[in-house]
Amino acid sequence: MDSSLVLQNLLSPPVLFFGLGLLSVVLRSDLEIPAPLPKLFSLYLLLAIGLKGGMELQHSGLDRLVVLTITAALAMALLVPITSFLLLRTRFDTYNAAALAAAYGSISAVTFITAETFLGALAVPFDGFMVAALALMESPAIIIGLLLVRLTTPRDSGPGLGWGGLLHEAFLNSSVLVLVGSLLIGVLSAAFSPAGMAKMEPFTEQLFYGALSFFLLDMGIVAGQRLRELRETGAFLIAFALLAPLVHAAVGLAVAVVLRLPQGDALLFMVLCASASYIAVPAAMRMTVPQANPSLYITASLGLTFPFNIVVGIPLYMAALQRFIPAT
Amino acid sequence: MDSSLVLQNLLSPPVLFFGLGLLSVVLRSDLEIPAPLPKLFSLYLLLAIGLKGGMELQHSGLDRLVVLTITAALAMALLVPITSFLLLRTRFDTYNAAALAAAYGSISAVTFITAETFLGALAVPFDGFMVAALALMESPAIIIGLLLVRLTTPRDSGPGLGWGGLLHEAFLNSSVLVLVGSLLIGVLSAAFSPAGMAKMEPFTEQLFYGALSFFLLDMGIVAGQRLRELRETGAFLIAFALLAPLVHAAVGLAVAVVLRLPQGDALLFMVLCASASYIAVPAAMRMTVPQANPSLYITASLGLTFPFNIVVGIPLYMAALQRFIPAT
Amino acid sequence: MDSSLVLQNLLSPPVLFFGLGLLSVVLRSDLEIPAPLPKLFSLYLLLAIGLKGGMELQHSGLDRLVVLTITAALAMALLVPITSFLLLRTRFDTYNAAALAAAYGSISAVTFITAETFLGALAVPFDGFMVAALALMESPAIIIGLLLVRLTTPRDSGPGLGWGGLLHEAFLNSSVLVLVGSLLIGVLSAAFSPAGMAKMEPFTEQLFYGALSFFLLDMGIVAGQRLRELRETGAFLIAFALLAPLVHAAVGLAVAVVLRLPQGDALLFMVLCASASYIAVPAAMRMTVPQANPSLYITASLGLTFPFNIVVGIPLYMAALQRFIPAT
Amino acid sequence: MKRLDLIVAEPELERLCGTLRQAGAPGYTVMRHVTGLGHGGTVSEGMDFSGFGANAHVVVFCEAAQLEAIATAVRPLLNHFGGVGFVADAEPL
Amino acid sequence: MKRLDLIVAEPELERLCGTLRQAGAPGYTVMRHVTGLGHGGTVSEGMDFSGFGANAHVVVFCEAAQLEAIATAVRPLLNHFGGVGFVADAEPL
Amino acid sequence: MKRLDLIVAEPELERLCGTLRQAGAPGYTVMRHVTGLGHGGTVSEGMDFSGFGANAHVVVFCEAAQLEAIATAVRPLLNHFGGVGFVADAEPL
Ligand SMILES: Nc1ncnc2c1ncn2[C@@H]1O[C@H](COP(=O)(O)O)[C@@H](O)[C@H]1O
Ligand SMILES: Nc1ncnc2c1ncn2[C@@H]1O[C@H](COP(=O)(O)O)[C@@H](O)[C@H]1O
Ligand SMILES: Nc1ncnc2c1ncn2[C@@H]1O[C@H](COP(=O)(O)O)[C@@H](O)[C@H]1O
Ligand code: NA
Ligand code: NA
Ligand code: NA
Repeated sequence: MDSSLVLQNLLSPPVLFFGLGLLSVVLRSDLEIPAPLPKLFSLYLLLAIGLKGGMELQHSGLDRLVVLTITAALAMALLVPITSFLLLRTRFDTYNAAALAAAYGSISAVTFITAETFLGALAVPFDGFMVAALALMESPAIIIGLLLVRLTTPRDSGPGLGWGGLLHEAFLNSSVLVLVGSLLIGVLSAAFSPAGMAKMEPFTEQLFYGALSFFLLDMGIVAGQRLRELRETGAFLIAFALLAPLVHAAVGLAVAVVLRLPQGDALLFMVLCASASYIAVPAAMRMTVPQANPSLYITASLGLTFPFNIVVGIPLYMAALQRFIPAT
Repeated sequence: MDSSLVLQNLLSPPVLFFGLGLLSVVLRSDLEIPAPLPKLFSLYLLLAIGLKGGMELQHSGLDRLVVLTITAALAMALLVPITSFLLLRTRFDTYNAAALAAAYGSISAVTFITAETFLGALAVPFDGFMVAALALMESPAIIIGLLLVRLTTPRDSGPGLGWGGLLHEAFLNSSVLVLVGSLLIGVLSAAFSPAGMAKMEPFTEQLFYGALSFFLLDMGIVAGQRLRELRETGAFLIAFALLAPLVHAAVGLAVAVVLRLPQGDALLFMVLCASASYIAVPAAMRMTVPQANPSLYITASLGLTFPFNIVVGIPLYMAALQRFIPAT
Repeated sequence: MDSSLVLQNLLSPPVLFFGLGLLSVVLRSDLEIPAPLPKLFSLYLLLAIGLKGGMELQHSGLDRLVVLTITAALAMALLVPITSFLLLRTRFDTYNAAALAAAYGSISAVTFITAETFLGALAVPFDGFMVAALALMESPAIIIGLLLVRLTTPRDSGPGLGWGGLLHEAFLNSSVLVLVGSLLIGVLSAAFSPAGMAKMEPFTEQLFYGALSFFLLDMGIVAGQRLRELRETGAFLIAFALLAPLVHAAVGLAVAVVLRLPQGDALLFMVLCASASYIAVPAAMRMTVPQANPSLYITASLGLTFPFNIVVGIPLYMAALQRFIPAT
Repeated sequence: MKRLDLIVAEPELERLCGTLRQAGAPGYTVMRHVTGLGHGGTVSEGMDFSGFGANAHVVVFCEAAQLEAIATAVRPLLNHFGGVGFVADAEPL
Repeated sequence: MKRLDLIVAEPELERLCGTLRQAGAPGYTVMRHVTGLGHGGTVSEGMDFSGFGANAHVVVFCEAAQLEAIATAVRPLLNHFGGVGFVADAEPL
Repeated sequence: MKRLDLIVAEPELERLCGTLRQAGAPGYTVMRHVTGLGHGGTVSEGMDFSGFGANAHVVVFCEAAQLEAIATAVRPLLNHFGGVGFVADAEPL
């Protein structure tokens, strides 16, 4: 494996700021990025990748590769939660297994963004339609998660969400809406208001790296706080949180090879498969499966899988795919 | 009418983000830009247009046109609330008529800024002194509004604001202070610290378009929430909120033609006349005329007149003035 | 004295915005920069100077001058609080004297940053290692302050912080952690991820001046509110707050001449000596010496010494050092 | 009169307020961004960026006669989603 | 002792605090950015950027003997500008 | 049951919560960014950027029997660092 990729990733500003956040928790410093500043950065990042992706999508158009990739992304968004559920059900009750499965079937936009930044540093190109894949992979696992609960438990007659509420929660939660909305705005503006898109560029491009670093500082703090709760998590879930990304990335690599995705898109595809949601899914699960214990699914996805992908996973997946996919 | 202007405005990123905000309310998404982030953007926008206007004012100096335009702006800031009051008084009690009249006699800085951005996309120049006109048109209507109440109702002996408090509220509220302060700082710095002004430029220029888009996303959400309260508003007020901008813009156009304002300044002048305040005036009216119902004047100015101007009004006024004022 | 330096400083945007903040308090406007926005700007400023300092430190390396300067900085961080304590003890009880001494022995990062900006406008260069001096001078005075209390009062047996808690508070408070962390990230990234550092540049460089202006607007408001409490402060402390910076800057100048520091570094060294802390030290004193009256040490450092340095001190120190240190 | 203090997770807030309105509460006051400790463990603001949120503290002042209707409507929500409720006496000013 | 809960619109907060000080309140605690429902309809944080603001919740603990003076000073404000006030019993810790 | 209202400076919050947990409080709710007036003068949000902070308002609902242990643990903190505490009656919903 190319250990220089790992080192290069590890010593880039965003990952170092993530480490600073982790460190501040370990040292019990009072450093905090007070609410709602993290929300500002997360909204900004979604808006910026949406706009950029939309603009590139408008320029490249929809060809066969786009349609195939997006279909494969949706297939993975169904496959991953179902297989994960079958595995997790051996150790957890239905509620927790389904909530965890939903988290791993969905994606982490920040992991995706960090991978884009990593590709940028390596000067490896990638396509705008991958942002569409990101957007499309966020929601299905939420539906699958609740389907699994409904199919395997007696109908719960509490004041929970009905299917309408669930679909609403899955497809109209704020992160999906901002991402899809910005993507469409990017497509429309690039087509009809190129001057407007050009004036957006300093905002969406130049600030991006700094904003990501700032946000990862906060994510380091939040992930560090989660790591403290690791005792309650249990060895099985810790192993799952660190091995699932590897397995899912490997499946993603196989799909990417079959689809003949170029290197950049292949990395992003692997990262989508390997990452787990700690935003849209936990918020939806809290409401639809309140019987599940949030500290399990949040600690696993945010305290373990997210740092693993950011620090080690991304360069590892890159090193792996370089063996199978030639540079373009 | 030149429908391509409308389309070009409609498909620019700031207006599309405004639409996304409206849409998120219609779809009942949980998207919100949590406080105090909107305040950050609104402070930033005031500060940036103040600085830019001051810098340009310093370069152009005060000539006859400046003095005439500003005098005309002040005249409109007296004329509009008085005529509006006479009309509104036919349907509303004195308190509500006065509060509404004050809102329409004052201005909306964000509408002005969006019009500047629209001119920028068309590459039509405009002058820095228009920001001074903006600043000067904000406060007078507040005084007129209270004068109208005092002159037409028995003296109210509650714990309300005296004239001192009112003048303070009108001329020293935070949005006037930031705008006038930044304008003066722009004039002074451009004269004595040009290097300093140059270093401000990435902050005030390059971020501007993105910050405006972000803020309009929030304004879309807030306007959308207001639109939900439209039932309480009544048909008369809805008609007023949509027709008053057209009438006031037409008067503004006549004044601009008489003053021989160039196209850019003329559009901004029309927009100042056509827009209504939902910041300084409502805050002042809440304290000085608590008998008026805020949901009337805020819903009219923020839920109807503001979206109308942003989406349709600005390009419409431009199309109209192009018939009377030649491009320079 | 070169009065044009004072004027040039006074009419630069950051200082004018500071004045606007002061003015808004005098005029009793409702202008506020709501929490946590000031925290956003202060975190940003620390992060940006840390990164820039680290990058420059990596390029210049550690030579004899660096080591000497940093040693001298540490010596000043011990000397200033001890001599200040001896003087202040003549008028205040041990607790207040120690807390004040700690504040004046530590530094104000914003004063340092404003001085950097002032040098930038004069095109006078300065070295990245001065940020290391800044970071190292923040904490020692906190230790000295508590040592002075412990040595001169009977052991207090309340639920206060032990030495462990104190050292933690001194060296791991959030402003030290962000500054030192960013400095190290700057060093590491400049060495191993130059592409990453380049992509940080728009964030850390181009926004800097605007963010400083925005933050100084808030600092003007906060300092203005403190000035209102001046009555409780007493003439002695007012005199101390205005004369101590001059005396400490003079000592700093002598050291700079002995060390043969170039003009830019000499100014920054003087400013470090002359400035007083209103961030890390008051927070630490509140917890370790709760017997001291915060309104004394915060009003002195934030209401008097800080504005004095920002408005008059920095250009004054520059004019003074130009007599002793030739331009390079 | 009675004072009712309810503390729930922020994502459930909108539903709780709807329930209060339907149950005839004459008004309520909401403090968001509240943190705490309960049976469900510690709640912090760390997840605020995620839609998962912290807690919300809702205070309702109502007539003693209205309390039972409100309590009956609110209890199932607290049982299903977690959260706590407490009642005390109060008088209008 | 008595506990007094006052909820007013944010722009009136400064005036309310001044009134409390003049009426001899020994102290008070203020929570801003509070939302709610009352006779004046729903109050949200949506207008926060505008100076119009949301509500503020003010709590005063005072001796029973001080209550009447405070109530007399505060009532005209609530009547003129809107807002509500409630009283309950309390003891120092 | 009892309701305990504690108001302390934000930097002392973490220590207060630790004390409450050790003293056996079954839960608590924390409102930060609270301002006010007390013996120590006015507390505003102006110093929020500095780590000096504003106040925090902590509410504990507990059994009457638990109150004394909590009060005994909390009082030294209030005496040393400042801050106030008040007790009232309450019932679970
Ligand atoms: N019954 C109530 N219980 C709790 N809070 C209330 C109640 N009535 C009013 N409020 C609060 O007081 C504010 C002003 O009330 P009002 O003047 O009645 O609109 C409302 O926005 C609520 O936050
Ligand atoms: N009588 C009171 N009523 C309500 N809050 C109070 C009262 N006294 C003090 N406080 C709050 O407790 C904080 C600390 O009080 P103190 O230690 O007395 O300065 C104050 O800043 C107020 O927020
Ligand atoms: N005894 C208590 N006193 C005050 N607040 C409580 C108490 N128990 C729970 N809470 C609050 O209610 C929230 C939800 O409680 P729970 O559902 O028990 O986890 C907690 O996060 C606390 O903010
Ligand atoms: Na995944
Ligand atoms: Na107008
Ligand atoms: Na110093």
